[in-house]
Amino acid sequence: MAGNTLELKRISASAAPPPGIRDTPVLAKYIDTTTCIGCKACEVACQQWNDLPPETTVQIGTYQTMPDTTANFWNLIRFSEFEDAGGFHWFMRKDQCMHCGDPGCLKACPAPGAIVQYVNGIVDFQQDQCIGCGYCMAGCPFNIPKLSSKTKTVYKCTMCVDRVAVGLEPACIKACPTGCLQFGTKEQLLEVAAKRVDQLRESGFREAGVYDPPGVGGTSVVTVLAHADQPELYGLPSNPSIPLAVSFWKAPLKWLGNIAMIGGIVATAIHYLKYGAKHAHGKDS
Amino acid sequence: MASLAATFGRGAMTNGWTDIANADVILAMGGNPAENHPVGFRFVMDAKRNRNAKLISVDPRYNRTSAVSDSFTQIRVGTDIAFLGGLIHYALTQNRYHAEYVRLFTNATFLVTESYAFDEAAGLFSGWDTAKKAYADKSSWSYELDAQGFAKIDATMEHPRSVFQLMKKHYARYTPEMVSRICGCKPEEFVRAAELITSTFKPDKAGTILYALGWTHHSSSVQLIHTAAMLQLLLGNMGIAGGGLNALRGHANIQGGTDCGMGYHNLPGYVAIQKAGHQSLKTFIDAVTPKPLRPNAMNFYSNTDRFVVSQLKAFYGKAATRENDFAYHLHPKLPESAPGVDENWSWAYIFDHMFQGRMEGLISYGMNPVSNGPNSRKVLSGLSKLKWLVVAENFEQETAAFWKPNILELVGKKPADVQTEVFLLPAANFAEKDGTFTNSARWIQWKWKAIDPPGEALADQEITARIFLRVRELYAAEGGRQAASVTNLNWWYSNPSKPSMDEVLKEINGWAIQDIKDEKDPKTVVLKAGAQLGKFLDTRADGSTLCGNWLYIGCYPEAGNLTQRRNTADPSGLGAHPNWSFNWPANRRIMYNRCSADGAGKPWDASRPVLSWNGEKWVGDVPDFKPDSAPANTPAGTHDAGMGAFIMLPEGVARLFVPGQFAEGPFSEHYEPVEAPIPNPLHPSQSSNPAVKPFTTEFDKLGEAAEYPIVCTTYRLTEHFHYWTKNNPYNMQLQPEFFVEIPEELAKEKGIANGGKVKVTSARGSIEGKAMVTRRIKPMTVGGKKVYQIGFPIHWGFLGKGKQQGSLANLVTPTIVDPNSFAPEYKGFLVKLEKA
Amino acid sequence: MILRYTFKERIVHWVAAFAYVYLLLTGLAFYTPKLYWLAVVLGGGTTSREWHPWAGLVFVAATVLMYVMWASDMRITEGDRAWGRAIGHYVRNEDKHLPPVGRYNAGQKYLFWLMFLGGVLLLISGVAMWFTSSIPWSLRWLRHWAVLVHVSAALATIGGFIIHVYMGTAVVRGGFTSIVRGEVSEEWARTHHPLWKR
Amino acid sequence: MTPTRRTFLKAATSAGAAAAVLGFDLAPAYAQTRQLKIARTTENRSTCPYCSVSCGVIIHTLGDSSRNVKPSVVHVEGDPDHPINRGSLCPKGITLKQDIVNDLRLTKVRYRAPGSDHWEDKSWDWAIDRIARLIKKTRDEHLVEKDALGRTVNALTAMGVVGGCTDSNENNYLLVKAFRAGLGVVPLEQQARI
Repeated sequence: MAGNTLELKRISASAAPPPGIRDTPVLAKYIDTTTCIGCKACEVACQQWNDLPPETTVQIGTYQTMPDTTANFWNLIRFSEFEDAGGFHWFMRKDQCMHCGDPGCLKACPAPGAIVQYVNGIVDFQQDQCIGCGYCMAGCPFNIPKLSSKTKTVYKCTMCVDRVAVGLEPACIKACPTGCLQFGTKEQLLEVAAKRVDQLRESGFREAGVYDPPGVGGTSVVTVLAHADQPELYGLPSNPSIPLAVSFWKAPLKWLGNIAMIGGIVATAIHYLKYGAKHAHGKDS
Repeated sequence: MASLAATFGRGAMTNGWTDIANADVILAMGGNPAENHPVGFRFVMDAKRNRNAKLISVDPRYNRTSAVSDSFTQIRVGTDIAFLGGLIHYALTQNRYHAEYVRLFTNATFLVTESYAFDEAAGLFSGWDTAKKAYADKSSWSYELDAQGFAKIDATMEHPRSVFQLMKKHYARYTPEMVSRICGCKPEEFVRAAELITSTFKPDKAGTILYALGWTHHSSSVQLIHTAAMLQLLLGNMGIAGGGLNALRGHANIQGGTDCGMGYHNLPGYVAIQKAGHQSLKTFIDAVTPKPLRPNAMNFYSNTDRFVVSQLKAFYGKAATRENDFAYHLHPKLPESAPGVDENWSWAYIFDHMFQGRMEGLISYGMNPVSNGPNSRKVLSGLSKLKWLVVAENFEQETAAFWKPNILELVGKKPADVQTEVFLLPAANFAEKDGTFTNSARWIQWKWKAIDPPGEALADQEITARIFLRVRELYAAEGGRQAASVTNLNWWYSNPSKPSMDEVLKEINGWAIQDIKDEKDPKTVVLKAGAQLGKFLDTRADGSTLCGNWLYIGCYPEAGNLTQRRNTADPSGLGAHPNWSFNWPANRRIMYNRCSADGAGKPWDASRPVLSWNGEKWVGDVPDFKPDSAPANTPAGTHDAGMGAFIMLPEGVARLFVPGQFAEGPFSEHYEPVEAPIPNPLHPSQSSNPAVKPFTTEFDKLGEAAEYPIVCTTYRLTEHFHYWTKNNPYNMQLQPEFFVEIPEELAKEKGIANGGKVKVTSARGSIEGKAMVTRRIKPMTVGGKKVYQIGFPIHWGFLGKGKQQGSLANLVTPTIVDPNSFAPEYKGFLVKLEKA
Repeated sequence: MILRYTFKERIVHWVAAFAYVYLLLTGLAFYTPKLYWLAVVLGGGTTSREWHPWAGLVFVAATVLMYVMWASDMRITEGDRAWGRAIGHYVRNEDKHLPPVGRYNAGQKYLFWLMFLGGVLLLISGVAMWFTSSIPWSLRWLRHWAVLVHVSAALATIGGFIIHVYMGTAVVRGGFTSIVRGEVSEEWARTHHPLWKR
Repeated sequence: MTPTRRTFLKAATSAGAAAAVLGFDLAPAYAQTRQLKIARTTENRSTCPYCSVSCGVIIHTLGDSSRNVKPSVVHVEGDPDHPINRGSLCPKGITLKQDIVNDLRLTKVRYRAPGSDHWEDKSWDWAIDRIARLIKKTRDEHLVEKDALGRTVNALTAMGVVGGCTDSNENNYLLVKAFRAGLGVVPLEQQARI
């Protein structure tokens, strides 16, 4: 399988320049929500492969396993019922880390090496380096990273990097019974997606499209939606980007702060050299 | 399965999982394949993706299959015959049927006796005895025969008593408006669906039907499936790639279990069980060997004697000799309870007999009757009357633990009241033993043992063998009644208490005891003594061959154990994979494949050829036909197109009209479920199936619509398997609790909130759980009345991981069974709903 | 000698000071990877992250006490505003051109209020960051703003802190002793806070 | 055993910390991926025991079965060669490991005496002997030699045998052979009807 080279592209909180120079294709997951039956094989395939303990759940009146992903549950099918002029729909979408091209989590992370992005596009958390600060949870526009109350570190989909490295596809993709999930290079999968979108448009879904939001540098999850004009129906933000607060902090504010702090220290030094100390009028001070 | 066998000759999925990808139109009805067979559903999605196939979902609920369908029609539970009858009517009146196919391959051309009639007002066929309330005389449900005993035909199908004309007349009542009145869908919705479904009448279009327990769990299930079979025949969809009537079985080896005779009514290989009237081997063989009804019918079951004798040799070995009728006397016969009335020992009857105190013991291998039902309380009550119960299982389950106070209190008893001795034997699971499973598509596949069972658990075959051997020792030592049957059983295995599955499979396939000679040329030895049988006709009726199950012949020939084959090649590109495992019968992937070609042997659809005549023989899939029998040169369109395509039936063609095999008539008719919200709009005086005989115990109460106004159905979820995965933490996490799906409007009426607690009560019992309020089930108007449907899944009980709150779905289901298959009506009954 | 800071005041100040320094060092570690080694030196990233909020609570507690002790002294008066306008003199050490001040000059007061308000903002945003997981996704703007506010407030207090330390140690001789020993000389008081102890 | 990733990382991290104190960048332990948990397993081909699709599964066991080693199942995954599932599985098939390795699995023969409210553990020999005795007693007392019309049937209807929907064909066949052909039991049923 191409793209199994685990060379680093980005490292969180690292001053180092991008270490990877090899020309490796970006890998991606393909999710066709129009052929997903919401069977949840991917949910447990993920847990089973990653040896994640089961969560305690309750039936609250939905087929959805739980309201959100958790530190032990990285892959959730979101169910939603929707009715419009075209009839009744029951949407199911596999929700997990989108492996953004420009990952907000990585950008927000203050711990060197706690979040890395490989040249093949996989964004992976290194719990050994994670300090549990939760900045990634603020940086992620998809609400993916989840803090484990047990280890106080953050977890999410690894795209089964251990499998991918030896040429196996991620556990969720392999499990998928209907073939609505595929794995490959993003380039190939965008082609597959484009074809499927054409097919959907021909069969009446005029708003069919691919969800690959540019606001986060594109994602390594290529999602086909029958109603791409309304991604919210599937629980997807319509135009996600790294939160302004985070990007502002990480660039202008940080520079401003650096200048201010260093400037402050330098200014005091100059001040002292020029004006020296203030002395009391008496001799004892 | 009873229906498929009577219509086509064999009771199994006709095509196969991989073949579904070849379809142009897929009707999912009476099943929710996305939910229950998600991996098999892959091929539906492949068909959609790769050939733009259309998926049509017809169901009481908008379900997971509907979510990815191109068309969804909601119908009322138990009205499938009306819908399918409407489709037949639509196809016939709109000229959307494959006329030539119908002429060639079905009994549409056959003439029916003059005495046959159907009283439309009464809803009854000829032969009904009003006093006995039964079909006392089924003789009118037959063909008009000529002097040689062959059925008369009219190739033009215009004779008023031709099956074709009678069928047309019979279904003329099933107009879109009538369908709407019965099923609750709008007429235009029906017509839209009908147009799509019948679009495959063109020779180069293939349509398949996927159904499962949603059809078999009804009081008219056999007729219902027959109606679907008729539709597929009219559309020319049988025997072709991407066609067929695909029964999706519910368990890993339910097909194999049936094939191997685990049913009270037949022997391994589907030969009917010996009955009391068959006191000699000859009377038995005569009774179970059909006579051909057309000169061109192969009538393969004329070979039944070979299969029966070879099986007796397998059972009784050396004790079975030509002189003693191959030990025929050692085999039990099915008793008659009254003249002409066979005792019935099918599932629901077993528990009725048990409840009536007619049984002392039960051995259960991995079965959980308390949960499986129907009517859990009746089952519980029955079990409590047993002297002994043996359960071999992986996990402790409700049946083995039925005497525990929290379960027994369902029937108001205490452990001290129950004198049943219970043995719970730890059994190996699938991974801990080898052997073969037969899947829905009839693939017999070997699985390899991966690991030893935990603790002291033993493989089932070892449990079986050890029990049997100990009983035999006792009979050998102490004697006893009919001891000869026990002591003479052919238990030849190298390790008798732990029979090797390889040896047993060899026996199932069978071998030559002596040298087998060519039947035409007695000098040629075709099979040496000791050699494994290679084909059906290697068997002999003279005791020179031994074969446990003729249907599986070929799976273990001299070449070795073909069920272990793992060659993935697919030369035809149609998903046949001919060298992967072994596909009964005779490694055929698509049954009745002769129908994939026209009268001259040319495939109807050149792009999907299954079989074609090359001038000398049939090539392609393993022909379901005599391989060298030429198609007739008679012009296409006449009936006589060479040998009949359905070799298992005495007609040589498939049955649209079923001459006497079914209890309620030769054609199907819509009858309401036994518990129905409205009287039958077609004939209110005969609302439900006239052949159904309800049980009469105090646990078999039936509810009326006045008290129980809501229609209820039961089903499975994809997250669970039956009552097993409640022991798995992961699966319990996916679906933690019992819930009831309730239409939004009904919930509002009753003040029920999503996620709140509700109680469902039927005449048999009640069950509580969480409410799932949804728009996926909509209220409907049927017969002029507004009707609500609700439903719930079955998977929880008393034992397992997570919260097990005693929510046995079958506490409310009725013990009403189909009069042919004896399958219970789990899928349609009446309840009332309350906020709990 | 005149008592400028009671024992209690000094304790509170130094608790705040040590807490602040710890917060500053660990905070800087999370602020920029170039200073992440600070966290490592202080016991590792995880330890620093875990202790940082607790230290924050200590700092806030001390700040609150300071508020209780000093708020009345810190009221900004008309005189302070005049002092503020003339701050250039103060910078250039031309103190005699400045309006006379009481116990605290306007700079000190502004610093106090800066640290106090900064502390409040840091507390609020800090708590939000501490319990990010508990902020529902629908209120995710809280997560975002918390980060921004925390950094901005921290930077502001850092500015104040630099000036404070510089002034207290290098510029105003005797200031450091006063917060350590509590006492200042009369001359010192007269010079720097002529209206105090009048 | 080779050093685990965790110990390695610990070492790497402390080395990193030491290096950092000395002013070096924290380069070393970036991006350690989990060790492939099926790298040293034995693969056994089997068939999923649930529905009738018959997905091929690979059961991964760890442990080489040497004298002191009892292998255990560490993972179950779809068989990519199988023409039907091509490696995929449903949410039940994918959790098969929990069906095999489960603390609720029965490991001993349990017996409930008449009127009792609890299980007792018993030996196989005891249980088989007792069951055989009960079967013989039931058969000897209730074998129907002649039916209502006086014809020889030798049918045993006082006991039934149900099961087999997840048993091999071979065991199903043995059940029919032993109980029907041998003991004359007529009520043999399985899941097919229900």
